[in-house]
Amino acid sequence: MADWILGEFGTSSALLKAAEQLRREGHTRLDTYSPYPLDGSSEALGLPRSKIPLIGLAAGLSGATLGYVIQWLTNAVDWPLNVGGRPPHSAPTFIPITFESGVLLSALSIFFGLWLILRLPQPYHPVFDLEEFRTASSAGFWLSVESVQAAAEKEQLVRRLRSLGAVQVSIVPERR
Amino acid sequence: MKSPSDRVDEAGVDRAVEREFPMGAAETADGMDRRTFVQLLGTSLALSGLAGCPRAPPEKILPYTRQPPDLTPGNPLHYATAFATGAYATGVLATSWEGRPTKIEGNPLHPSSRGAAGLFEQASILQLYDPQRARLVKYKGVARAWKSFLAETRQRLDYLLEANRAAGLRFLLDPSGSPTVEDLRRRIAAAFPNARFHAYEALDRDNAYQGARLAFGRPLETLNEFENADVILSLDADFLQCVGPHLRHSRQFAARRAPGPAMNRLYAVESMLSVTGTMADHRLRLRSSEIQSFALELLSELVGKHRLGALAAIASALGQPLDAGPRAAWVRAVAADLARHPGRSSLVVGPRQPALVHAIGHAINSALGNFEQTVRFTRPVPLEAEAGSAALAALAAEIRDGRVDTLVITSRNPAYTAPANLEFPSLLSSIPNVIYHGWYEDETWARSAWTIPAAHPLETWSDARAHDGTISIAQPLIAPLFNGIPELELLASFVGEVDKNAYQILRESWQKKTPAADFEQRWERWLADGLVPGTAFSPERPSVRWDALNAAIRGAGKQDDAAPPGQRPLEVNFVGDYKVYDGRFANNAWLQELPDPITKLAWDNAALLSPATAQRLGLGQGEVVTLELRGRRVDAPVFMVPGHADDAVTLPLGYGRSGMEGVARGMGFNAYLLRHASAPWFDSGLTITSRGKHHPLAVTHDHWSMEGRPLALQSTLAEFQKNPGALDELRGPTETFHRPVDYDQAPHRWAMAIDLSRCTGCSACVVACQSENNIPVVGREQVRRSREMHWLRIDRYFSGPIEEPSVITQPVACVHCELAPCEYVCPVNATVHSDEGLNEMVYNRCVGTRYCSNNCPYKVRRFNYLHYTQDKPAPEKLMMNPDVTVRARGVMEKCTYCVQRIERVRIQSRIENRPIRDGELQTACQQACPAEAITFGSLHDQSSRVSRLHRDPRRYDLLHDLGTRPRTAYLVRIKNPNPELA
Amino acid sequence: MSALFPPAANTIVRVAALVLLAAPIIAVGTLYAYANSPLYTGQHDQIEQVIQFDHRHHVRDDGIDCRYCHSSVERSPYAGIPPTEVCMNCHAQVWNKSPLLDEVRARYFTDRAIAWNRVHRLPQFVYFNHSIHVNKGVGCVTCHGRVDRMAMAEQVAPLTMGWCLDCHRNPAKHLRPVDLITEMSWEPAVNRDQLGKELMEKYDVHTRTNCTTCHR
Amino acid sequence: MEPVGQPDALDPAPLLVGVKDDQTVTQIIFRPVWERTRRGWWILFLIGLGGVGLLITAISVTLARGIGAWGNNIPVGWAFGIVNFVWWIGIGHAGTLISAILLLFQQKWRTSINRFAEAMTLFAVMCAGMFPVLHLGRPWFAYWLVPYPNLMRIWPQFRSALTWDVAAVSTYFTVSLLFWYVGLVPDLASLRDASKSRLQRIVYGIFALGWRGSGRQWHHYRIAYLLLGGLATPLVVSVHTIVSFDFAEGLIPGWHSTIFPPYFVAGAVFSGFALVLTLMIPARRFMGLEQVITLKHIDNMNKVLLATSMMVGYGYLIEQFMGWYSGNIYEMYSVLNRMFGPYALIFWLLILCNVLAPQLMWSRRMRTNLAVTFGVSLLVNVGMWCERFVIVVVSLHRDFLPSSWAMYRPTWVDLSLFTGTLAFFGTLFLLFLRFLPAVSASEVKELRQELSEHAEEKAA
Repeated sequence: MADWILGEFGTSSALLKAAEQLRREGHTRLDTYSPYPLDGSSEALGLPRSKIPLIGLAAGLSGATLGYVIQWLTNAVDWPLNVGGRPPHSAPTFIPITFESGVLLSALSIFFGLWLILRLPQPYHPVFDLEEFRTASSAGFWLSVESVQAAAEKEQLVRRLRSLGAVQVSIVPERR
Repeated sequence: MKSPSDRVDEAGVDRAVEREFPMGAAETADGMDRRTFVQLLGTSLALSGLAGCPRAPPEKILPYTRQPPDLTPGNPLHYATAFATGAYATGVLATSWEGRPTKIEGNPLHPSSRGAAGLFEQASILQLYDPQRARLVKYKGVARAWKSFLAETRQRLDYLLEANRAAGLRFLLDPSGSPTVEDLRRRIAAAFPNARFHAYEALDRDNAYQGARLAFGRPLETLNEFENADVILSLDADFLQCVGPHLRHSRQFAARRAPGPAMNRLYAVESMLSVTGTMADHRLRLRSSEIQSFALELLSELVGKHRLGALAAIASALGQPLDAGPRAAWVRAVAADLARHPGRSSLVVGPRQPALVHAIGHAINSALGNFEQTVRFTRPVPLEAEAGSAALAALAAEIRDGRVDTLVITSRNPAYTAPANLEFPSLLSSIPNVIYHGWYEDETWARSAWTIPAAHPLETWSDARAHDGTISIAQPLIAPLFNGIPELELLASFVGEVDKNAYQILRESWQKKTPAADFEQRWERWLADGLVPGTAFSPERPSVRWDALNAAIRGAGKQDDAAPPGQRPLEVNFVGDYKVYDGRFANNAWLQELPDPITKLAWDNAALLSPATAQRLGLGQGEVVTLELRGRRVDAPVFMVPGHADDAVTLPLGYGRSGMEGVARGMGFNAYLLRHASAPWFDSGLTITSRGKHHPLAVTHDHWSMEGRPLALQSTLAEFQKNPGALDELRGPTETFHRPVDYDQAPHRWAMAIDLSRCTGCSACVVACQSENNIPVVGREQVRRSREMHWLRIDRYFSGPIEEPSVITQPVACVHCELAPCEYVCPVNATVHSDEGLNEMVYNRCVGTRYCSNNCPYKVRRFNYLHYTQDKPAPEKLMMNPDVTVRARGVMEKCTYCVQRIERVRIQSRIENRPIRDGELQTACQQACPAEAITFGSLHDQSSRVSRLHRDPRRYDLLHDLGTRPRTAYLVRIKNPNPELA
Repeated sequence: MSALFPPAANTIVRVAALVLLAAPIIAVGTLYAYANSPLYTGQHDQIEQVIQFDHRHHVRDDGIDCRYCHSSVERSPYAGIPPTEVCMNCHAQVWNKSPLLDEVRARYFTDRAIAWNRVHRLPQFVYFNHSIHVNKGVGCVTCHGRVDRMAMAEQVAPLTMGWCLDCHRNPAKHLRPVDLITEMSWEPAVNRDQLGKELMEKYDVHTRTNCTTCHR
Repeated sequence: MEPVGQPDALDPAPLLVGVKDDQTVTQIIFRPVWERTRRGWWILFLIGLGGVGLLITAISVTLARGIGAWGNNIPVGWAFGIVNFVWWIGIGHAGTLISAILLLFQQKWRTSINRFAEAMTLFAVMCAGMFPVLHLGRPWFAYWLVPYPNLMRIWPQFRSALTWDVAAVSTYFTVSLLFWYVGLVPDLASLRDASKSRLQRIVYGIFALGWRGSGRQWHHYRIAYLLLGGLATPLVVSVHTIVSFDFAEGLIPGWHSTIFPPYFVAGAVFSGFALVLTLMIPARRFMGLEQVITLKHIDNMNKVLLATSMMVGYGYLIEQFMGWYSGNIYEMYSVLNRMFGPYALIFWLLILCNVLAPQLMWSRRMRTNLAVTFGVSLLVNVGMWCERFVIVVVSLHRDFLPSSWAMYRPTWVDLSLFTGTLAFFGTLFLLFLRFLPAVSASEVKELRQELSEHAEEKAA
C-alpha cells in the first residue's frame, strides 16, 4: 500500500533547504506546508508558472465583449427606440457596463479557476490523518513525499528527512 | 382592450349606495392600518409570483339585451344640454359612453359658451357621481317615500287653503330664468293666491339691477360686447372669471389682445387681485369702498375737462375738484383715453359695487355713446331682479312674525349662505313645515322638516336661459343615480301634477308655447343644437334719467376717510370663491384641489391681505387669526397676496362647511359668519387678533418671483415693435452632439402653442385635463407634501414692486422635448419618443425610479406616490374615461398631448383613407380654453394654426438654452399700456 | 488515524457545491419556460359559458357571417358581444321551444343581461382597436383561429406583446382582401407575401410600433 | 514587550508589538473566536436585532403603502433612499481600497486591517444594495433592469446610469465577496486545525475547503489573490464613478458637473476610512488586538483621512467656483441656495465635518490620540451623509422653474430605514467579529517573518 512520508521542520528556511535537496536527489512528488506563503517555495518545488493570469485575461476580454455586444444588440439592433433623440448606438454610454462585465467575468473565472486547479474543495486528505500535522496551518513547517510504495524507499526517506533536520517524521497511509 | 360592457355594471352604483366613504383621496396618516397590511400581503404575492399573471377568474361580459339604436359600444356619444350657475345657463356638450356621462365640454353653438367650458360646468360631472349626495326623501330625518310626501303635502296644502287661502305658503327659489318654472309659478300662484315667491342666492346681482333702476327707471340686464371695445375700464368687475357670461367675455377680450393697432386696453380698479386684474394693462388697487369716489372723480374729470355734453346735466352735482397725486394722474389718463374712444370704449362695474356706481357707469357709457356699441341692454334674465340679502331679509321678517307655515326651498343651502345677522338657521327651525329640495344633507337639510334629494342637471329634463335670454333645453344623460327628484316635478306637485315626470311637464309647457305642426322636428333640433333659436331677448334701448342720477350723486357723500394709509380702519371684502362659488361646489374634490388662479391655494380659503398690511399687523403667512366684525368672530389663516389693497382684507365665501359632505367638511373657514345683510359685499371696522397658531396651507406654488429667469415673458407693444429680435436667443436650433432625429417621414409632427397674451389663468384647462385623463385627486395632506397630480398646472409669477406687481400666468404641461432629458435616464425604456415626436409615457413599463422626474427641467411629471385611484367609490369609477389607463401606485405619469384623442382621430381618418384635418383634433385643454390660448396640431402642415404660431415673432421656447427642443412653444404676453401713465 | 473528514466527504462536498451553483440557474430557467408556455398565456383554455353556444354550428353549419353578431367590429374598437335580441331574431322562430335556449329567452323577456365569460382578455392598459385592423384586411381567423371548429370558444393566439409586434413589424403575410375578412378557410391563390405587398399598397397599410399605439 | 521591527525616522511606531512567534499571533487573533461570548457582545447584538426589527417594519410599510410612506415629492423625487445608498456605497469603498490598492503598493501596514475593512465593505454594500430596489415605485419589477429575452420584446435602456449602477454594484459586491473569501481560506484552515471544539473544527473545516497550505496551493493562491486585488482596484474606482454618474448625467443645477467622478471617489475613500476608524478603535480595544493593530495603523489611516479630506474640500471649492464661473443663472442660484437657502445649515455642517475637523490631523499627537481620532471619524461619517443630502435633496428642491419648488421633510419611515440599516450593519459586524478572525492571521505571520528578517539585516 502507498504511504505518505511527512516531516516537520523548525524553520521555514530549513524546510525550503530540505525540499530543494530532495528534489535534486530526484524526488518529484514533494510538497511543503506552511501557515503562510514562503518566498522561494515555488522554486524549491520547481513549479511551472501558474495558468491563472491567462484564465483571468481571457475571461476578462470575453466578458467585456459580451457586455458590449448585448448592449448594442438590444438597444441598437433588435429594437432601436428613439430615446431622447440620442443615437440608438451610443457607444460612450455603453462603456461602463462593458467594463463591469469584463471585471465580473474575469474575477469569477479566477475564483473558480483557482479551486479547479487546486482540486478543492477536498476536506479529506491523507496528511490530515496525522494529528501532529494540525500545526501546519498555524505554526509548523512540514514537508511531504507523496504515496511511496516500496517499504525500503520509505525507510530511506524517513532517515533522509531526519538527516535534513526534520524535528519529527511520520508515515501516513493513503485511504480510499 | 376593455369591452364596453365591462363597465356597464349595474351592481356598481348600488354598491356605492351601500358603502359610503369620502370621495377623492382620503387624508393619508402614516402608520399601518388593516388595509395596509392586506396590501403588504398582496405585494409579497406579487413579489413571489409573476405579476400580471392572467390566471385570474374569467371576467364577465354583460351585453345589452336590447341595444339602443344609435349606440355603438366603444364609441362615445355627445349630447347637448345646459348647466346653470346662478341665473345664467351655459350650453354644454356631455360625452356619454354606453350611457355613462364622462365629460362635459362647451357647446360651440351656444352664445355664452362658444365651445368653451368653465370650471363649474366641467367639474359638475364629478358631482353627478358624488356618493355623498343626498339619497332619500326624509321627514324629520326619517326616510319616507316620495309618494307619501306628495300625499301629506297635499293634505297640508288643502288645510292651508281652507284656513287662510294658503297665506302661509312661501317659496324660496334659486334665481332662474327657466320658462317652464315660470309657467309652473304662474299656475301655483293661481292655485294659491296668497302664496309668495322669493329668490335668493348668496352672490346676487341686486346692485346691477338697482343701478339700472336708478339710471333708467327699470331693472335691466347689461350685456358687454368686448370685441367692439378699444378701451375697457373695469370697476371691481372680474368679468373674465366670475361675472356674467365670462366664457364669452374671455373669448371676445382675447380676440382683441393680438398685438397691433387693433389691440384693446384694459384698466382695472379693484381691491383684491383678480383674474381680470392680472390681465389689465393698468391696475389701480383701491379699497372697494373707495371705488365709488373714484367713479365720481372720473365722472367729474369727464365732465370738467372733456365736456361730454350729456354729462353736463349733472355737473352741478360734482362738488369736489380732483386733487393731485398719482391717483389723480390715473383718473386723468383714463378719462382722456375713454374720451378718445367714443363708442369704442366700455366701462364695466362689478356686482359688488353699490347701485350708484353702476348708475354712474351707465351714465358714462351713454355719454361716451357706447350704448348699442359695446354695451347692450335686455330685460333681466332671472324672474326676480332682486334675489339678494334684501330679499332674504324680507322673508326673514315674515318668518319672525310667524306668518310662514310652509316654506319650499330650492335655493342653494340658504341656512349656510344667509347673512349671519338674519340668523336664518334658527328661523328655519321655527317654521312648522320646511320643504327643502337640496343636493346634499347640508346645513339647510338639517333644519328642514321635509328633505328631498335634488336631481343633478345631467339626471333631469329642464330648461334655462343664457345671459342674453337664449333658451336651452337641458336633457338628462342618465337616470337619477341617487333617487334625485327634478325641481320641475316638485313644483308641479303643487298644482296637482303628481303623475307627470319632468319630461312630460317640460314638453307640454313647450307644446303650449309652440302650436306649430312641426313641433316634433323643432323639438328634435332644439335638443340636437342645445338651444332654441330666436329666443334671445329683444334689445332694450333705455335712456339715462339725468335728474334722478343727479339727486343720487348729490345724496352720496364722499366715501373715503381722509386718514392716511396705515391708520384707516380695516375694510373687509366678501367675494365669491373662484373654486367653490358660494359653497355649492364645496364638495367637489376637483375644484377643492384646483389651485386658486391667484393664490394657488388648494383645499382651503384664507383671509387675504397685502404684504404691507400683514407687516403692519405683524402677521405671517398662514398665521391663524380671529376676525371680528360687528361682534361676530371667526378664525382664519391669513395669506398675503401682492397687489391687494392696503388696510383691506378679502374673505372668499363658500368654505367652512358643517354639513354632511365629507369632502367639504373641515376645509377652510366660513366667511358668511361675518356677513351682514346691510353690507353684504364690503364693510368697515374689522379687527384682527392673532391666535399665535399656524395653519399649514396647501399651496402648490408659493414662490412669487421668477428669480430673473426668462420663463413667463411679457413685454409692451411699443418695446416689442422696437426690438422684435429680442427673442432670437430663446428660440431656434441649439447645439447638439447628435444628428437630429428626422421627423419628416412621420405622418405628423405634433406640437402645441400657448399664447400668454390670451391666457387669463382661469384654470378651466386644468379641470378639462383632469376630467379627460382620469387624473386622481390626492387630498389636502398630499398637496401639502406637494404631490398633486395635475398634468397641466398654471404657474403664476409676480414681478415688479410687491405693492403694484405685474402678474403673469403660464400654463405648463409636458412640452414634449425632442431631446427629452427624461427619456435617456429611464432604465427600462418606459418613456421614449414616438415617430411623430410625442414624448410617450408607458405606465405599464414604468418601475418608478422617478429619475425622469428629477431630470425634467419643467417638473411636469407626476408620480403616484400612493394608490390614489384605489379608494374611488364605485360611482366615480363610472366616470373614468375608458380611453385612458387608470394609473396604479408607483408609476410616473404626465401630459400625453391627449394621445387617446390623437389615436381615435387617426384611426377614423385611416379607415376613411383621408388625412387628419387641421382643427379636427383638439386636446382637452385647448377645447376648454375660453380665450383660445392653446393651439395643437401638426407642424408638417405649413398652413395649420399651430405652425403659423410657431413662426410667430412672439414665439419662444421655455428653458431654450437647455437645448431640449420643446414641441410646445410659448408666445410672449404683450401688454398695451397707456403712454401717459408710463 | 483521525482525520476530521472521511474520504467520502470529498465527493459529498463537491457535489453539494455544484448543486448550490446550479440551483438558481435551474430555477430561473423553469420560470422562463413557464412564462413562454400556454399555461401562462392561457391559450386553448376551455372556458365554460352559462349558455352552451356552439360556434361550429352557427358559423360552419349555418354559415352566419361573424359580423351578424359581432356587428360593431368595423366601426368600433370592440367587435361587440351580440345583444340578446340578436339571438332572438332567429330563435324566436327556430328552436324557439328548445330547452337549451330557456336561459336566453328568460333573460330576454326579463331584460337581464347574459353574463358571458371573457375568452380573449388583454390587460387594462392595452388598447386594441378592431375597426382599423378589419378595415385594413386583417381577417378574424388571423387572431381568433378557426372559430368555425370550436365547440367552446378558446384563445388561440398567445396575445403577448411580442406576438402583436411580430405582425406590426411585418404585416404583409397576415393581410387578405377586405371582403374576405370573415372567411374562415380562405387561402390565397397566389403567393402570400406577393399578395400581402399588393394589399399593403392598396389599403395604404402603415402599421405602427409606437408605445402609444397600444398603451395610453 | 520588546517591539519587533525597531522604529526609525520613516517608520515611527511599530506595526506589531510583542508578537514573539506565530503561536502568539494565532493566540491573539483567534482568541475572540474561541472564548465564551461576552455579555457586552450580547447587549450590542440585541440592540442590533431591535434595529433590524425596525428596518423590517419600515421596509414592510414601504412595500405595502408605496413610496408615499416616505417624504419624497415632486420635485424631490429622490431623497433619503438615494442619500443612504450613496453613503453606504461610499463607505463600502474603504475595504477594497485598503486590501487591494495598498496590496498593490505593498503597504505593510495594510495587513492587520484589511480583513476588517473588507468585511465592512461587504456589509456596507449589502445595506446600500437595499435602497435602489426599495426606492422603486414597483420594486417587484426590479428585474426589468436586467436584459433577458421576454414576451414583451423590450429591453433595458443602457443610456441610463441606473442600469450602469446595477452592473457596477452587483459586480462590486461579487468581487469583494470573492476577494474576502479567498483571503479567509488559510485562516479558516488554521481555525479548523487549531480549534478545540469538534463542532468548530467541522464548520470551519467545511469552509476551509480542505486547505493544506501546501507549497503548490500557495503557488497558485498568491497570484490569484494578487490578480483579484488588481481587478478590484479599477473596480472600486469605477463603482463610485458610476454612482456619481447618477447625478452627473442629469442636467439639474448641482448635478450636471464633470468633477463628480473624482470627487465622489475621494469622498468614498474618505468616509470609508472614517468608518473603519470608528469601528476599529473600540474593536481593537475590546478584542485585545492592540498588539497587531497599533498606533502606527491609526496614524497612517489618519494621514489618508487628511489627504482625502483635502481632495473632497477641493471638490467643494471647485463646485462653487464653477457655479459662479459658468455665468449660468441656474447654476449660480443653486450654489447660493446651498449656502444660504433653507437647507444652508446642513451645508455648513458638512463643511465643518469634512473640511475643518480633519485639519487636526496635521499634528502627529492628534493622529495618535485615539479619542480625537474617534471623534473626528464620527464627524466625517456625519459630514459625508450631509454631503450626499446636499447633492441629492438640496439640488432637487429648487431647480429651474420656481413654480415647482418645494421643501422635503423626511417621515418616520425614512428615518427608520436609515437607522435600521445602521443596526443591520452593526449586527452583521458583531457576528463577523464573533465568528471570524478580524485580522488575517496568515498575513500577519508573513509580516512578522518579513519584519524580523528586516530587523536581522539591520542588526547585521
